[in-house]
Amino acid sequence: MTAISDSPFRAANQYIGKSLPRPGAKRLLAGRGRYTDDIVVPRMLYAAFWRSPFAHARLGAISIEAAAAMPGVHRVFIGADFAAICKPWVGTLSHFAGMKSAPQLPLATEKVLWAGHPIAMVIAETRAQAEDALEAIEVELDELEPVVDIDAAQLPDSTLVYEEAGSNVIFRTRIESGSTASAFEDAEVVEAEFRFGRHTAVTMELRSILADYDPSDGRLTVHQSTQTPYQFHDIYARHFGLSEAHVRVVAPDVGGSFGMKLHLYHEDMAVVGASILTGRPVKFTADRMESFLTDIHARDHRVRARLAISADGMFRGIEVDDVTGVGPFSAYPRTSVVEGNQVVRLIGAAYRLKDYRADLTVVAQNKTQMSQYRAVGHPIACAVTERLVDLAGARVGLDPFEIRRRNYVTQDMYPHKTPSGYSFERLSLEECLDKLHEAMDYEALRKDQARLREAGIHRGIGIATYVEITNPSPAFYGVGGAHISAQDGCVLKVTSSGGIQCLISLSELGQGAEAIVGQIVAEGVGINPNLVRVITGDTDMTPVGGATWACRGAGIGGETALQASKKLKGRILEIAGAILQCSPGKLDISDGQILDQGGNIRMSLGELANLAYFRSDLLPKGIQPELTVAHHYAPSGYPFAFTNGIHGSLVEVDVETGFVKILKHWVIEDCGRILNPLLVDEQIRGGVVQGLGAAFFEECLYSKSGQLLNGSMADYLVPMACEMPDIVIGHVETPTQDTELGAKGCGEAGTAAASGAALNAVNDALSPFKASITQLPMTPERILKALRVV
Amino acid sequence: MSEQVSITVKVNGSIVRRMVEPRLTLLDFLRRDLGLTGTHAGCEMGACGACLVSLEGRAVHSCLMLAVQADDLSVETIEGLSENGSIADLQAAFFERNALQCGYCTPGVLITARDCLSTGGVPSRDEIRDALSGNYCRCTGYEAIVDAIEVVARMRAANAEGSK
Amino acid sequence: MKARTFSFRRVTSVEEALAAFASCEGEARFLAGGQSLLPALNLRLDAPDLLIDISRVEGMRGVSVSSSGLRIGALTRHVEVLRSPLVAEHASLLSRAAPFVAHPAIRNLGTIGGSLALADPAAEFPTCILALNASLEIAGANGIRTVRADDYFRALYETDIGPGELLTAILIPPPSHGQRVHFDELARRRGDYAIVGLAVNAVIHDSNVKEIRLAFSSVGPIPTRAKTAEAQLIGTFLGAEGIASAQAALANDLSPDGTDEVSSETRMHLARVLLGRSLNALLREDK
Amino acid sequence: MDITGTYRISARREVVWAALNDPETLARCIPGCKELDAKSPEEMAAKVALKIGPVSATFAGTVRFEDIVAPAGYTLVGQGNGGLAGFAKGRAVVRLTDEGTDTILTYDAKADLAGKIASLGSRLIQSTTRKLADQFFAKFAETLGIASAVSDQSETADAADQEAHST
Repeated sequence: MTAISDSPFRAANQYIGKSLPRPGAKRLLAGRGRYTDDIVVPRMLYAAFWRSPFAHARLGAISIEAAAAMPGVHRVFIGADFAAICKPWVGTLSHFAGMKSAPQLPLATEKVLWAGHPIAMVIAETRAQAEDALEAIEVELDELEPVVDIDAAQLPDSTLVYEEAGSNVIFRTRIESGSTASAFEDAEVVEAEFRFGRHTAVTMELRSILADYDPSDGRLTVHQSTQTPYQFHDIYARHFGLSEAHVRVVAPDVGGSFGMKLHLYHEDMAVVGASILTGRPVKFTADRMESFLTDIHARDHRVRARLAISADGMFRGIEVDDVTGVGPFSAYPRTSVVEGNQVVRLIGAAYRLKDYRADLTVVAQNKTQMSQYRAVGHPIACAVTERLVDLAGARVGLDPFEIRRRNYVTQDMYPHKTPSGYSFERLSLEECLDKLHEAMDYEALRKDQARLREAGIHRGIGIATYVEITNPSPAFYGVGGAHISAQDGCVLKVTSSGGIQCLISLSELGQGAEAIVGQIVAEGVGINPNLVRVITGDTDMTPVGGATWACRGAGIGGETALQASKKLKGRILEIAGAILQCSPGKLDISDGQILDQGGNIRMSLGELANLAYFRSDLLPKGIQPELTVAHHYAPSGYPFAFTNGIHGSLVEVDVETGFVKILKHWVIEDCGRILNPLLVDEQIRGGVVQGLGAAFFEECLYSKSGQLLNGSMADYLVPMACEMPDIVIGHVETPTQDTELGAKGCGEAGTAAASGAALNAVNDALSPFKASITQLPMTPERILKALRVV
Repeated sequence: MSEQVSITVKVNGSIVRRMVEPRLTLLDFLRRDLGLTGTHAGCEMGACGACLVSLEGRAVHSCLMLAVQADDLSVETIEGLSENGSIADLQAAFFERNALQCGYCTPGVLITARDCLSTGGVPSRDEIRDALSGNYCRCTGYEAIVDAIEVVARMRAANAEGSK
Repeated sequence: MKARTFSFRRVTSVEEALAAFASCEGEARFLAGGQSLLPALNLRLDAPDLLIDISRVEGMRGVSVSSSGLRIGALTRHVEVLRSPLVAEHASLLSRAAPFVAHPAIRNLGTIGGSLALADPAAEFPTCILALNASLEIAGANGIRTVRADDYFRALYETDIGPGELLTAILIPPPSHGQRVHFDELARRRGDYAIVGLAVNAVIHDSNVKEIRLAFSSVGPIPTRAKTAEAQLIGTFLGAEGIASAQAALANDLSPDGTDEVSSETRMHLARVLLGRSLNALLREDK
Repeated sequence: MDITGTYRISARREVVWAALNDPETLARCIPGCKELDAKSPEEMAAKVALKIGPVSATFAGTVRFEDIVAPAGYTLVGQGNGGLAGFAKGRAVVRLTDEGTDTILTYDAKADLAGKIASLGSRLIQSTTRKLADQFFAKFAETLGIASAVSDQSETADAADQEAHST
């Protein structure tokens, strides 16, 4: 099956589904990437920030005179400077009823809300001089009791992070379907309390922004390491009162993003504001400590959950209570509520279940803001569900594969609606399960495990099913009032020699968006991919669109490119038909040649473009030399696409030290139509490793006074080459029927279930000791505690 | 106290003379003063490997070295190694295997890979992973990088065998 | 993250280095490999007035051997320790420990002298020189003196090196007949600060422990010898029983600090496990 | 986590108590103390330069006496601003009891850091606190004539402190 099923020459032009390397990668391999911090413009100044050392304090006098007089210093700004030109932002959306969040300005004005909150900003000739000047700034801070613990934060006498809210609970919701009370009556019940550590994205490229406001014509140009240029285009225009026509946002090469670079940060607004106020280009690149203190953190949940089962292992109901700490305010413009919302909506989603109840409590704290990061909510929902499933299997004596098989939503049930309200077009749960069983050689693994246990070697095998939300429609953010586009736009131009220029609203973050779009356009038009130039990440050039997040690039952006390319092909054939005096329906394009039905080359695309652009006098009457088309596409069928799959994990637990060696990891995934297997596999692998980081290493540790204790790459442990396993990947393809392309997206599937599978694997290894662990990351100490060794 | 110091460094085969502040790191000297932006800042404390360059033929963190310390020494960056063709096989293997995504760590990873293979022979996958122990990559999951380096090691070994 | 300004001076002899330090009116620091100093400077957690670059001082680099043992110049880089055939032959404990020191690129610039002068409680080489009963050669205004490793480590990041003095070499006594060494550590990831590390230097004949020195890292403010455990082991047959009593004896020797990720109790437990494993490894090698 | 210690001092309790309230004595004993000027009977302005391994920073702040019960003890509260390095706070509950003509001094100290040093220094916070507390009280006891450190400095770690907050 191919996207262009109507072309007899499709075999010659089939690029969708091929493992083609990314054209842009050669540049990066030669050290010729161009990231935001690499960009230098004339008269550019550098910014550095004076940040609060305290988590919660009232702001007193700020003394900046000495700093302003330091060598190289151009200006020193404080909160009031920007308050005058910047409209505050509030991270709430109307579809999260009752949600509250403190309005934010670029620099703190009355209170500081977390350790790292910027208070003053120095603009100087060099970053070093700006940092020199920071040392001359004096700030009076009157410490307030910090809100740190999620339970203490909810007590009636707790200090309030945002006084006007009247409570530290900024959002609460309940989902209820059927009657869990009756489901739990007389049932077998398995339950657990889970804790999920705070993580942060740790992109290799640090956050960086270069704002250049030209007072002579009132134009603002921003180069920014972001995944969503149009979103920032909108924000800068609205909050600084600029006409959108005068704002340009460019995302050059982006060195990793993972959801972290689509949130608005105080420093972004301060840099734009500083450029407006000084009329000079201003650059800020976070250093690594600043990144740990200010990049969004993620996860941070305590979930209590229980599952009711019948004696034959059939699931009857689930009850969930998720409390999540999100930092001092809700992130903008997506809100910090979405993570928890997805947790409570995705728990149990793969299973037949009618009776479901879930409570979500979102709590403000004096910590770094918490919001969307790769696989938003999924790893939590997956780990909770899949741990309960294993516990249920153990309770009724069913193998992990068998209990899942018995309870999965089955092929005859689609379209299927979950008790939390999600609609599944079609999943491939059982097929993935079977494939994983085979890929792991499960029976052999179990035999090995038993044999090695005799020798005192404790291996564990764990599996975890995921269902992943992708390709969000406006139902995700738009309905709540967010200026976050659910559609994408694509403009295709034939160039004068017969190549194609593709301008698309997606953004390239290294995942290969430009590569797959190039493949789609090449196949859609019938031209070699080397002749397609894909351009992304510049609001002065590309059409408006949502860009890259929530695995939407392939599904929405890809479909947009496909339809645009069909439109362009139609246009080309229309002109060719007029020139060749035959019906366009009897012509086709293959490898850049226009062919007739017999396969004879009638003319090349280059010749056609040459005629159109340089010798339009030779075109038949009434034919305009128009070889540019635009197309926009927004999902209008299911509100979301859902992918699914299953992970397997094999670990070895050293029960004396609590250290875990990850021996191997498997993923069977179904992302719908696979556009480029090479890229899909590497997206999955990278995602798995971030999930394994969550399982074993990554955690933002805070002191009781709200200080981040491991704010460096030496102390916050990201998975490295030595600790990570080889990862086996298999595929099932269930294309969505909502689009012609059928792709659903694959960027988050690796992260969604890796930690859940690892959690089950470690617990499997610990089972002979009657020990269990329900806290991530599973550090040596936590494993030793579970084993009651310490 | 911040007098400028004159240094002479051989960078990618060319002699470069500059006046620098003593506090300027080799990383900032390469990026800012020489425009060699292929070398990246990641942590400025020697943890991530994004800033690796080759000093007198050995990988070092350019963030943990002052430009003044490189006086009279020879430095090669990703730009120089690309242009002289010495890592062309590694670059090709990384390209084919898609052993990079965002590309930010990639120059540093290539410098490590070059050192790892400099002694000849075919290292085991564990040895390759060990050599990479100081290189963060947040995108790939490392397996593709190990694959690509392994392929080049085998290819070079086969070529060496063939030329005997 | 950019350093504060400072002056820089490169010296080519020990005398010149000492004189530069003495004549500095503010704070001066010696710069060797810089792999710990540079992060502190970049973070502005240290801000000296003068850096004295000693990395090109003649005679402070390289490994030599004589009847009195092995001499390792303080400026010898970790990678050179790792690859030196002389070190492998005469102080193989260091060769075994060197791969655990950070990552390859750090080992290419970092020096053994720098590691010993900083004396980070989690570092590898300090435990090794303690286990090896090495001496340290320190140059100062009054000439050269040597201090035994046992007397060298004073307190957290504090050694016997006085202000204006310079560590110039490490002197390691010749290996005894029947010497057995072992190095191991438990770190979350390859190259991370160890939760606990152990250097063992023993003389064993027919499984009988004649001499043994056990030096732990990360269990206190300085590299720590487990003297009660050593005493337990000396003169005994190295077997399961002896190992167990040595492990029990650690309670008298170590009182590790807790941190946010590893409690004191866990660290103590892991020290016992590491001791057991290391002694068993010696036992296996002896057979 | 608290750091505790006990010293037997060969001096009468009143003498020890007077020394504990004497800024000059305190200035001699506080590690790295550059300045200590009395602002009131209970509060002094202080400047302290600390070098601990790779970290070297000067803290400007105050030293204060709280919960004074003469001559049985008080709480010594110090806090200092280390500029870009961050903020350091420490408090030590000091108790004096008679034993014959000697005085037994016990202390129970803890530290809290904020800013950069908090984010980078957690690996060694406890060792550092122990070192500074030990240096201070050892020097103090020595000034007055130490008889002996009664026991090794030890820690009492409450479980809640050990487990960093992860929620």
